[in-house]
Amino acid sequence: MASSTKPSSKPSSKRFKSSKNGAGGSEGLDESGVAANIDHLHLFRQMFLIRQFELACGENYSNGMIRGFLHLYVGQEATGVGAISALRDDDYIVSHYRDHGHALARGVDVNRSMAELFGRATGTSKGKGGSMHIFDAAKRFMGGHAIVAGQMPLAAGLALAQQYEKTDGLTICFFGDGSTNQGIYHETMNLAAVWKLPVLFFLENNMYGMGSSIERVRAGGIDFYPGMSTYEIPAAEVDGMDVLAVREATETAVARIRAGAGPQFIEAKTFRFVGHSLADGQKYRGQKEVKEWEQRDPINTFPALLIKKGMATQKQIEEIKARVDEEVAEAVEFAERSPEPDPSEIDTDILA
Amino acid sequence: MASSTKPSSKPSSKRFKSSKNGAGGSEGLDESGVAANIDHLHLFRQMFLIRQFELACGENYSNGMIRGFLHLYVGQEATGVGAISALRDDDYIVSHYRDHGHALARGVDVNRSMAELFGRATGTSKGKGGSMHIFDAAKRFMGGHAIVAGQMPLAAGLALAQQYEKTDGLTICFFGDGSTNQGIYHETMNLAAVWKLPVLFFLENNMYGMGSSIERVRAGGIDFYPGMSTYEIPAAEVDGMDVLAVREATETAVARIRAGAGPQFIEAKTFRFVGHSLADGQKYRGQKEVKEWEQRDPINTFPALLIKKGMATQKQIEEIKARVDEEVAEAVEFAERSPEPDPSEIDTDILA
Amino acid sequence: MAEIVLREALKRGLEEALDNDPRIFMMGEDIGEYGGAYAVTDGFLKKYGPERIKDTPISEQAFLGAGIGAAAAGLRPIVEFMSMSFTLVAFDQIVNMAANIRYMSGGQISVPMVIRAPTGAGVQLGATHSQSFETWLAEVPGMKVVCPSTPYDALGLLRSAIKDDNPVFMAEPALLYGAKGEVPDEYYDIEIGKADVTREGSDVTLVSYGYGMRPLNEAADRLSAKGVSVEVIDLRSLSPLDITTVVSSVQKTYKLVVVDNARRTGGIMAEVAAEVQERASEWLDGPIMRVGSDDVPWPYNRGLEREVLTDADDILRAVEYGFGL
Amino acid sequence: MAEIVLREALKRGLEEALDNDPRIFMMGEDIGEYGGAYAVTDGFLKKYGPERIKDTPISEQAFLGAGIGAAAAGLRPIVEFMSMSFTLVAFDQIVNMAANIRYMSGGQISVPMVIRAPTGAGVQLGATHSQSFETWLAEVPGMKVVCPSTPYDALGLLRSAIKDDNPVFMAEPALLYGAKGEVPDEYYDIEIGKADVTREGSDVTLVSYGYGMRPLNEAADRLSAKGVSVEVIDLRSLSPLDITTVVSSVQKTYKLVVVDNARRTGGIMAEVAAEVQERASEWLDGPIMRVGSDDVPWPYNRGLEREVLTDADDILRAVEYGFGL
Ligand SMILES: Cc1ncc(C[n+]2csc(CCOP(=O)(O)OP(=O)(O)O)c2C)c(N)n1
Ligand SMILES: Cc1ncc(C[n+]2csc(CCOP(=O)(O)OP(=O)(O)O)c2C)c(N)n1
Ligand SMILES: [Mg+2]
Ligand SMILES: [Mg+2]
Repeated sequence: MASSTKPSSKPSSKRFKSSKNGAGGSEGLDESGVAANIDHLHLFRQMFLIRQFELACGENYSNGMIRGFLHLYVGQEATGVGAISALRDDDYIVSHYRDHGHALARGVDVNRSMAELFGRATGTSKGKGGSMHIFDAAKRFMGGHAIVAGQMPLAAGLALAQQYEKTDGLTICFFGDGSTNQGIYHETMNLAAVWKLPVLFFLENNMYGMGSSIERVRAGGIDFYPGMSTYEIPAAEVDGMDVLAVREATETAVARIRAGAGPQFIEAKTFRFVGHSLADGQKYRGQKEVKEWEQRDPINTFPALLIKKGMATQKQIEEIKARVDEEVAEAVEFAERSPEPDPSEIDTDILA
Repeated sequence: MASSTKPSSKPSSKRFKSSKNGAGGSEGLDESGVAANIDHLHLFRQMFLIRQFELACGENYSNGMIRGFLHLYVGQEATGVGAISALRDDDYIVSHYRDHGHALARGVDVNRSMAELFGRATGTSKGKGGSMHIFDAAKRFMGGHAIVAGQMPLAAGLALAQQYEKTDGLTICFFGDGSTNQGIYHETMNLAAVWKLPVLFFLENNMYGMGSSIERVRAGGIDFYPGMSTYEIPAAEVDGMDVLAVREATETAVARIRAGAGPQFIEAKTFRFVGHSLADGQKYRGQKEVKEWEQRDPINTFPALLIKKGMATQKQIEEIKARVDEEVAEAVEFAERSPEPDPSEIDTDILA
Repeated sequence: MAEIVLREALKRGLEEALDNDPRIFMMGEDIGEYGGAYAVTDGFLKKYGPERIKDTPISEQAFLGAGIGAAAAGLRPIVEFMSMSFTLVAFDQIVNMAANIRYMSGGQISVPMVIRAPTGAGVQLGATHSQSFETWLAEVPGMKVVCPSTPYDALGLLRSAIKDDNPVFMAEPALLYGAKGEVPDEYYDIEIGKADVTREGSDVTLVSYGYGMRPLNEAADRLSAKGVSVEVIDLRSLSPLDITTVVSSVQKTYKLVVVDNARRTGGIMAEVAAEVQERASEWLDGPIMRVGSDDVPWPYNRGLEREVLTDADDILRAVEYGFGL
Repeated sequence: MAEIVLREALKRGLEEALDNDPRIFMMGEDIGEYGGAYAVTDGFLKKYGPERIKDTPISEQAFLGAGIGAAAAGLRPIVEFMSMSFTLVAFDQIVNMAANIRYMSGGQISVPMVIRAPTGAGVQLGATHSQSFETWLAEVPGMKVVCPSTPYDALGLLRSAIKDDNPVFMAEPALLYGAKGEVPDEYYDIEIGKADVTREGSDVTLVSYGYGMRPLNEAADRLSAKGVSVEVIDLRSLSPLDITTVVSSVQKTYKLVVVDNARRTGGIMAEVAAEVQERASEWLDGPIMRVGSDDVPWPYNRGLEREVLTDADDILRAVEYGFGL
């Protein structure tokens, strides 16, 4: 595990205040000091890594190196990075098909992630899984799942094991607004609540499920967290464009879960700046809406704030960017250079 | 359709007050008059018919005439009778495997219902469906469905057709507390709400799903109606042992639906005095609880109240009981006398 | 007679139906504003309005089930799944409800509904998105299952499916939406339950359906070039299954190879092989050879997926191994 | 060596497992307080406590899926469905998740889980409650499927299933829970993927599994009485499928009848027939005869259901029609 991408192994003892008023989490920066500084730059670094990784994916999809369905995390970086930064190494992470961001935030190897998208033997799933199925069991990154909401009971089950074995580990489960319309979502909520499982349900509400805006497919408006009272699951809303707010909300939920309070729910309001997948012409929404959200792009607002607050210098930011660009270029090269899986791989990994 | 079992074809213009304080619906009787009187006796008649029908089923299960799974409605009569009495003939009714009560309350032929349970050619489904699958399409009684909550989207679809064809008809869907733990329940709630379908979701909360008390399998306690706010579906609770209260609650919901308000939800608190099915030893609950609920048996409390209020005489009640007993005995005889389906029936009714 | 792609043929069939019968409406995920995952319904929302082109939540159980209810009430819904793979989450509704309700009600309820779904592997979507569950659905009494391999068949089968008073599942090979073919301007339809002998021959019979016809036709071409006279049958309908046509062909060629784009084990071609050998064992010159994709979860990698997929070489190998042709 | 019923054999296997491995726990509807729909887990809650005997909500998708997660984390869950028919609502989790996850993760994740469900028709439960979906599950790569016909096999297969590091589906014929048979006191287990030749003979081979063995054994007895020497094979394992044993038998008897308690069309016996004729066509004296229940939804009426079900007469008719025996 490259230390540069390693999430802090313990939840930080520092407390960030939630920053309710717009992007940037200014309140979160009221404390300072070296540790906090490093932490912030690390968060920026991860967000920027994800952004550049995703852009590189887009390019390599266009040129045919990556195929199948490709769902980019562009715009949602603050959410995954903020949330995962509040976890321990022994916590499980479960994601859906829009999983690159979560994998990279966890510290899954950048080269091997890119290689998986290229379908190469060096990929995390040896090229058998593809973009929607990144796994790294050693890092407790449990996939990458392509059936909407199908990953939810997996997360409940991982949490069940953590409870059964009397650890204070937990499982975080990422899912989108659209997936709440799958029955299995509700079954899992109830099961987790009845059994008080140590699971953090993390909704990334990016306002659309493919081409469907929430209002067109859901009764009850765009806020999901109030409905959690039905399951007696404590629920919080957070600004998903504010990495520090997300981190703080996650820390709070995580602390509750470790203390035995059972499942918690966080709804981050966020946005994908790009189409659902690379096949999406976005006919269903106007560019105005996209532009508005782009104003709050964490890749820009967060470093701007750090600089303004004196927590980072422009030079530091530029250095990080340069290093990340290299890293991503290297990952693409690594993937390109990597061998295709041997045909004998077809028959392996089916049965244990 | 025998007029004696015919539900009133229009919702009554009389308004019954909900009777919150115990069984019997005393407040509902504050108005009187001949019409009201006949109505009350008819409701009693239907409840008593169901009770006696179910007891006869039990006997005929023990002696092997009825087989498969048999789920009795004993104790829940006030719920189905009260609700269905508030519907029109052109409204659809959808039920689950505990369907005898709903069928009889609708006026489905008693003889043919019993014959179906006996598996005879004269049965509502020619003996192919059995206890869990009573259908009478002419009466818009759309089954009888044996997969828990599997009937819910059927109801939504019937309502969709009613909406599509711009009628003011509606569909009532009965289901149990346990079925709320099936994902399809939630999918259907949301779909109905988004599309504002004219469907009345009618929960018969009898406190148990098979051997599982609500508290053991559901987060959020024994009340389901509050959670409907998630779907923005108006929801009411009603005493399911009080036939008049159920009728009134249903009338209110029905009026709203016909006025175009979209789906409504009613939760009736009720109880089955018997096991889940005839195979159930009821190890999971004490007889004390059963005895308590039996104190409120609508078959006893409702006629007692009618007599007390001068709305009926003991003699009238006895006459109804005697006639019902005859009718049920006749139904059993009819079923016994009816021929078994011809083996050629195996291959019919598969494709249209 | 114009050459159009399969997607256009479906579009034409759907529009014609929507134009002519007000009871017909469509439901599915992103069929409206988005225009359909495979663009089959592009423009429909504007043309027919939201009452008849219903975008659904991602709730396959509920909207498929609502289709059953609407059909039971006399409407004629056409329900689209975004992928055959997603039918699994609604399998209970399809099998236990759509297909069983008529029997359970003693014939009182009909479900005149068309269910459509893109099927099959080949575009690197991985294990969960590449499956061909039409082979399972074809085993379910109470419903019909069709699968076209050409624009002509797509339109003809769709027309019959829409007219049918039963639930009809139309599996649409995802890789063929862009496939071209001639489609007459005049009305025609294709009877469900009739296989199509697309090439007559006397040495060997090759049978497949849907996307499997691609490698099969290539194999047939290569065999013909070698002087082998090939009879080719496109099943078109998986249920009812037209075994009679296959048996008749075998009585002429004495040799049969069944080919599936789906996995080799189980599925519809096991049924064809089992049934034909039972009905025509005395006519068979050697075994019925079965060719299908490898019995593995679908891999993402392009090379691996191609290797897993049935291709013309596989078919030729089987013909050679089985019959020395 | 005691005679016990199949339910007791399962109970013994489960208790032994719960006693010996703390990672093993059970989940299912009403397996605890109620004692199990078929009383297999009666008394378990008291003995092992609610941590290990988990009564679930009626949420098959969620608890089956939670089993996958727990298994992925290193536990060894045993998940009970109340009926094979209810697996349909969780089919996506079984097929797309339990069976596929190992492949999709490039071998990183294992799912050592046993899924149990009572299967089959015969007790007048009607169309939705009488199905045999083990035949579909047997086609899914990434999982194993077994089905016992005797208490001995039930215990032996269950032991192997519990030891296995893969998802193993154990279909338990509902009609056989009360069936008696000898079970040794000493430990034994039965390798998954090996068929059992339960009777040796030279004239004809009869193959079935699970409840199908009942009519098959009756037919075999009646054939023997007529002087026909019958070889009987109980598949026991539907996936992996032991075709080799069937082929070897056919190389001795030259005649094969495959029998299924499930519907005739599709299913595992189509696979057996297709595969055997392909591997052993030159050994076959006539067609492989396939006997199964009628291809209709299951009717409730007792007489109709019995008529639909495969019985010994059906098998004898097939033997006579196919081979004049
Ligand atoms: C059961 C199922 N139905 C449909 C799909 C196709 N599909 C893939 S992603 C998606 C939209 C999901 O939206 P959301 O949950 O909001 O996540 P987001 O893509 O916005 O991150 C759909 C409909 C699927 N994968 N699985
Ligand atoms: C999907 C599914 N799972 C399990 C069952 C078995 N089952 C039949 S009824 C029942 C209990 C349902 O309880 P509830 O919804 O409260 O209705 P009630 O029986 O109390 O009227 C169960 C578990 C089933 N029929 N379908
Ligand atoms: Mg979304
Ligand atoms: Mg209940």
